[in-house]
Amino acid sequence: MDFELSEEQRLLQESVGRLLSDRYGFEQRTAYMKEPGGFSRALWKQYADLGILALPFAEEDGGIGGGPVDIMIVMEAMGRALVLEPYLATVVLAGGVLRHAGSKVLRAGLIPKIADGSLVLALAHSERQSRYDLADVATSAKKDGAGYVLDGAKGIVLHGDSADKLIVSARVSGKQRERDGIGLFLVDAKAKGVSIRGYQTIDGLRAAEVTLAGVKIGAEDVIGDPGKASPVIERVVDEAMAALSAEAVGAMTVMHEVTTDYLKTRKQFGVPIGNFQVLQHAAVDMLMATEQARSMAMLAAMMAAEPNAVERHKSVAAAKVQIGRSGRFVGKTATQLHGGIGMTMEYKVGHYFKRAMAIDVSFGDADHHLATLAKMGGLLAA
Amino acid sequence: MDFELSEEQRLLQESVGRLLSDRYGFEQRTAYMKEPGGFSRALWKQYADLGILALPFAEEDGGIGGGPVDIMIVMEAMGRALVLEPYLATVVLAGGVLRHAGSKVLRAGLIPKIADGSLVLALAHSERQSRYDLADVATSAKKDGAGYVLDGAKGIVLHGDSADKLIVSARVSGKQRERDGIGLFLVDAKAKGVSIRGYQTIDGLRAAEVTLAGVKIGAEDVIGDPGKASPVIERVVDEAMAALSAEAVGAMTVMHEVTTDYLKTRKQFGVPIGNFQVLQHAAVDMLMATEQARSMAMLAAMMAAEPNAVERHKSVAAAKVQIGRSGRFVGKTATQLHGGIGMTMEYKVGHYFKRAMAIDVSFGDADHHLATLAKMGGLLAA
Amino acid sequence: MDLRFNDEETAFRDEVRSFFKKSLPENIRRKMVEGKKIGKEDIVTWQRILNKKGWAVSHWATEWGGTGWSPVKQYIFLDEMQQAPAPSPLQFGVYMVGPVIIAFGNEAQKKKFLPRIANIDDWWCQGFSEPGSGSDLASLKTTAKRAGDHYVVNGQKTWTTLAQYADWIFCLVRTNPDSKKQEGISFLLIDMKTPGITVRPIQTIDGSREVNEVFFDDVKVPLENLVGEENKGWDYAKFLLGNERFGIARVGLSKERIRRLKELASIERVGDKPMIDDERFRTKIAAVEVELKALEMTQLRVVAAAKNGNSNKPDPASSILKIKGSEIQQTISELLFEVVGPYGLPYQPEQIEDDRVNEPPIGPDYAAPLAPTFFNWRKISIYGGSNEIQKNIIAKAILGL
Amino acid sequence: MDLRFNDEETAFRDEVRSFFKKSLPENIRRKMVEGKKIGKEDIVTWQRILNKKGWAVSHWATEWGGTGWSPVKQYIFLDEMQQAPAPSPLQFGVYMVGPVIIAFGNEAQKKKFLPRIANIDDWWCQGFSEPGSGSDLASLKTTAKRAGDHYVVNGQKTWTTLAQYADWIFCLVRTNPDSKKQEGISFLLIDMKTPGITVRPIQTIDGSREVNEVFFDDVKVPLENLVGEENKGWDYAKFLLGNERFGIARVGLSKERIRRLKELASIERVGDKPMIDDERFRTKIAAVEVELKALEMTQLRVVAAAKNGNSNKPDPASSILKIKGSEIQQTISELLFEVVGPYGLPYQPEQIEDDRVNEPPIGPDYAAPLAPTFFNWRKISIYGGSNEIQKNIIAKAILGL
Repeated sequence: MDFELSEEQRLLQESVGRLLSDRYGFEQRTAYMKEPGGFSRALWKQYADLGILALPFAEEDGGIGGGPVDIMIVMEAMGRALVLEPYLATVVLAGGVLRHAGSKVLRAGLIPKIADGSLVLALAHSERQSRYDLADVATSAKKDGAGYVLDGAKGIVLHGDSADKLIVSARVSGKQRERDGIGLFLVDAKAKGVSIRGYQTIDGLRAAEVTLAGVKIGAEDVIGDPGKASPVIERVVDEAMAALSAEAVGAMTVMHEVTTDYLKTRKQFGVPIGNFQVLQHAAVDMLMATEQARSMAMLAAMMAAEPNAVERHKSVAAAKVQIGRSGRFVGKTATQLHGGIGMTMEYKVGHYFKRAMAIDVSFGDADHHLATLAKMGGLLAA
Repeated sequence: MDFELSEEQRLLQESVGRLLSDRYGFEQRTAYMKEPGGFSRALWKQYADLGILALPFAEEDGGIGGGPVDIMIVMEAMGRALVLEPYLATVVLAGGVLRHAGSKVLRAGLIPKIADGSLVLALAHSERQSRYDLADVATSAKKDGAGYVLDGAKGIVLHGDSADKLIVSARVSGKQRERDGIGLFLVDAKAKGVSIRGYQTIDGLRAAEVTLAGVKIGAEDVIGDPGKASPVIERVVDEAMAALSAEAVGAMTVMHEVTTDYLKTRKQFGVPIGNFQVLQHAAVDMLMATEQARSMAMLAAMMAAEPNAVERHKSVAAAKVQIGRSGRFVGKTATQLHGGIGMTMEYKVGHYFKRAMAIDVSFGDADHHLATLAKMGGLLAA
Repeated sequence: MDLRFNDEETAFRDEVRSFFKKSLPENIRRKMVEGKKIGKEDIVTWQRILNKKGWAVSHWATEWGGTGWSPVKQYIFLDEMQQAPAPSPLQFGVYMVGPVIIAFGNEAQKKKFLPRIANIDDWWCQGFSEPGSGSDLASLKTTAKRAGDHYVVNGQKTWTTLAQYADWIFCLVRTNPDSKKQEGISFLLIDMKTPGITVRPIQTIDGSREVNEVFFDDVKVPLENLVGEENKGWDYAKFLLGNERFGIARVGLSKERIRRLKELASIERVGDKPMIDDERFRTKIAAVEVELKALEMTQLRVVAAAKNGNSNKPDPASSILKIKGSEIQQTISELLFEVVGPYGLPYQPEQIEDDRVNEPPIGPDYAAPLAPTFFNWRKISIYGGSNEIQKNIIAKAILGL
Repeated sequence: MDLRFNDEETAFRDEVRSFFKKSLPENIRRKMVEGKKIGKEDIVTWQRILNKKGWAVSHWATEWGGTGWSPVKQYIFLDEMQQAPAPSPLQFGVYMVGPVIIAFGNEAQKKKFLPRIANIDDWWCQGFSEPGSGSDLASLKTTAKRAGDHYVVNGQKTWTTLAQYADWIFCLVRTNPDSKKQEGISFLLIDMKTPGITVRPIQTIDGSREVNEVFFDDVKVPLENLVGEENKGWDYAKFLLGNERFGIARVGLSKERIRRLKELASIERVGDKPMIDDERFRTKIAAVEVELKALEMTQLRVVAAAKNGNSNKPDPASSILKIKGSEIQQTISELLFEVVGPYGLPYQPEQIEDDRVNEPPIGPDYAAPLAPTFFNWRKISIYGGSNEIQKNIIAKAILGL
């Protein structure tokens, strides 16, 4: 058992941390939000230079061969900085699909471009009605010669409006909520029949609604075995939840730090408000919630690569429960302890709160995963 | 709308309050607990003299014709004093069955004896397996000439070991958890085939397990229409829950008062511990929980006599939810704020906590009733 | 004791309810139900309808347009208005400065301001909070110095709700810097058109622009705009803040929001069934319904006590109204956010600001306001004395700690 | 970073687990599982089995019988012992006074006491708390005055766990009444057979008699029974209280209790199905499992930090172990009470005290200890510094507030 980071990991942590602390001040972030796509292309290039866009990919595919702990390190730093760039969408989600199911040709064609920052990808999986059910896919893929024709609509596609290519899930067989029968397809964002409506999300990031009307897919753009994509999607989403858990921990850490500082400096009734015992205990409660979340983000990182899918999902779901609950609690308490100032756009703590809430409702909120976990019999064998 | 008590009710409140404050000191109560049956027969006689044993019965049956608000007044006072006597068992539960379903003959025979304190009754309804399901009755009543023969077992019969007579529910037809087919029967505690095993409950009161083996019932001791008792049982249990809600409010009020006093007198670090803001806020939280409970006990009292059974049950169930949650919270917090002393048998607050817990698990705990309420569509029409 | 309304009260409730049903403009009602932005125009329109009926300032002294209703009727009126759901008449005029002027203003002030408040001819805002004085209101620093027939006001107010529309602001200002902090404060009425006043909007995290900073730079205010006596403003402010007893729990509003919640949960589907049929979610709704019912009963106890004239000693029940009311409102707003799940994510301010936009909404057409309202309503446990401050007050005033 | 045990650690866990399986007497294991009373005899029997194996004082310095295990192994050992479930070796000897004697005692004391502590030849109890000194331990009043070759001790201790069995008590006593309150305190070892000592049991609300008052009336204690230096006792007490890092969260015990909870919930039926199939109840169990898993990971972080020798600076993770651990244990005890529903009501102390009583239990045979344990375990958030005190400490030491 070992909680220490390796030398490489420490270097990674330092270099990402340094870049983001230099380049992600509050005003800088506000400016990035106004750029096309709602993020900084310049920073994206710097991520490429730092190697973090290549991080989880195999060396033979042009990657660095990092693991979930490396992703955890990056995502926690991104959570601290409240990063806008499509790292989760491109590297973790779409990249995860390529890693686990992409053909050698596809990997060779796409991963070097991800790595050098020239390709932004998005995973278009969830739909208006699917909520948190990964098997709920109504978009259809009909066989068409060697390829397929896609029809349907995808919702809340993270960074779908800046992606060059989309990885789209669609049903080749079976009923709408059946686990079997789902395929994954690489779709050019500019392909005929694809229409994309981008929008900002409550946390200042971007997403899109994607409509697919008779979109033709060549055989070379079919990812993996059509009809057998569910295990891939589940695995990638577990990896994404592990990554989001780390991001949330970064966000909570900042909320806790900022709030503790505020308690030390803000004066009321002639003393720093941190003198008031009730506020002290609230800050301690925030600390405990953050540390419990940190512990579970570590568990999620460790278990993201677990071969047993049931054990993997249980651990990640448990982490998501903790992250969701801690994130809400820390966000609400940070806001409450700041009073009015915490509710303003001009002050950073509210933005972290919004991100924490957005993370909770991404890929299933705490109650959803708690119910899943309960249905699976909980964590401990009876 | 009027929250004021009538002149009679104020007098009732005063006289019961005075009697109990004179006669229910901590040591006195401990002594009563050691008497046969675990309560004071002398006080029981005084309740008779005060008229409260006759309170809810119709004047023509030898009662006083009081309503649920009068019962609320008595029960709240009993909750404050942590009374041991079988008031709920005799007057509210068994008495309720007689009021709603007893024949004129039965009422004439029993109610005057309840009123004068010479008869203790108990309702033997729930069974080992029934938990909180009022329709779960396995005890059987087989037709036997003009009467019936009862076989089965009843559990946690409140004050079943000091009752002169039991009102026993048994199934004349239908399956174990069917609402139809339940009858109610008056059984002498000394009748052949009845065995009673009494015991103390965690709150210092008494209950019993009752076994019925071929117990013969004459036609005159059949209560109401055999097979149609469920509405009666449900109504009586709703009345009992309303009464228990008031008792719980009395207990919570004392816990809150005692704790607030303790905060003012107990010194640590050279100051009364009530100077510490965290403990102040905990005391305020106790106050809020108690007042919310008080409000709901009032609602339950008002709705206990509501003719619409659905509306009646919804309101009483909602009250039981609030009572259960508030009672647990107030009890736990009172104990925590007292520290070690609150956990000792020699100090009163722990006894109130135990009673509050016992009330929660009587006739269904907070979560049980919350689920019921949710199933019934909640309180507000959509 | 009978906690039900008597026949007269029931008849009154029916009258009020049917008036709201008939007279509340449908577009305003719809915006309220949907949680969209209620603009200045909506409030003015509605308050004038009320005022025409004689109900805009129902709780005022009858000589200034009040109705003389009993506390129970006042409660019913507010509860039904919130359930309609209708916007409140402008709080800052009708419930705040109006009663202060009635109680402490001079005859000229009454005649000048009260009819205009009732008819919302003037839009009022409140100048109490300052950047340095959050929970510690009495530490305010804005000064008013006498200079001939006027005061010269300098300083800054903040969290000034809807100051962007305001014709007038009522302010607490420091008129005697040398006395103890509560004692040198006066209550001034200031015309927002006076030179030297600058309003800067503050955007809140939900994206809305309700609150503002208001800067005073050598603002000349005629002496006649002083309410009551100089240096007695703190008493008037306490009077004002103490008037909130009936409305503050917002039980009627929460009832209406729960109905909306149930409606949306019947539309939204989880898998093959409506969300309302999900046991977990249904139980969460029931839990808040129980809390709300308890609060409603508590509120009625307070109202009944007022009816019986026991309103002077602090009532343990009244103290919990604000805290519990805010917790319940926040819980409901969280459940409303939860109903739409991931479709709470799209940020669509245009769908909230104006419901006649050309673009269709993203996701369900009811989703746009839900997450922003959740964030916005965090304010409810902060403003008007945070819940922490409320508990301090209860601990001291009620428990004697 | 790899949070799993490495091969050596896994092998060690298997060894420990199989030893417990083989060597823990079945009647003791059964009483632990069933939540029945573990008597003096049980603890003595078990600790001697451990001592024979060389594991009773595994964390002590090797020269006094310690094992030299790494912090990870120490953690595994404790975790497996709690999960077995086996009783702990007597806390007051093995984890409290033993390490104090090793660190601060003289050679004679070490030789005299340590082997007997390891083999539980002496039963120790702790004399810290006094009636007037709850959270404010340093305000203790029991005095020890020098008189020739001995101290004369007068005063009263309270909450003294299992003093009824004790051969020895270690006490904090005031040896210098004139200095600041932390500075005049000494650490004395007192033979319970000394004339002038009276033990009075305190019954707790669950009906058990674990704790006692201990009165000292002119009790003569030889000077040689002073540990370390006179008036330095507060430092030794802080050392003692700071030693609790590994065991305090009781993660292993909570795991074992959750297994028991699931077992009972599979037996108990609600209507026609086992309680464990009830979605609400199952979800409550899952919720505490998540909290416990998080705490276990947090605990492992603390252990790993100790392994890396970073144990001197306060670790934010370590500070939460006691608070979260107590909350989780209390939640589980509440769920265990809930499993039996109304059959938590019968009070059957004889079924808890001795499981070979003649009378059959009332209701399910597993019910008797559940409600009493719920009440008894309220102590966990009170003793050893209440959770409120813990938060004060964290606010100050970790957050700098």
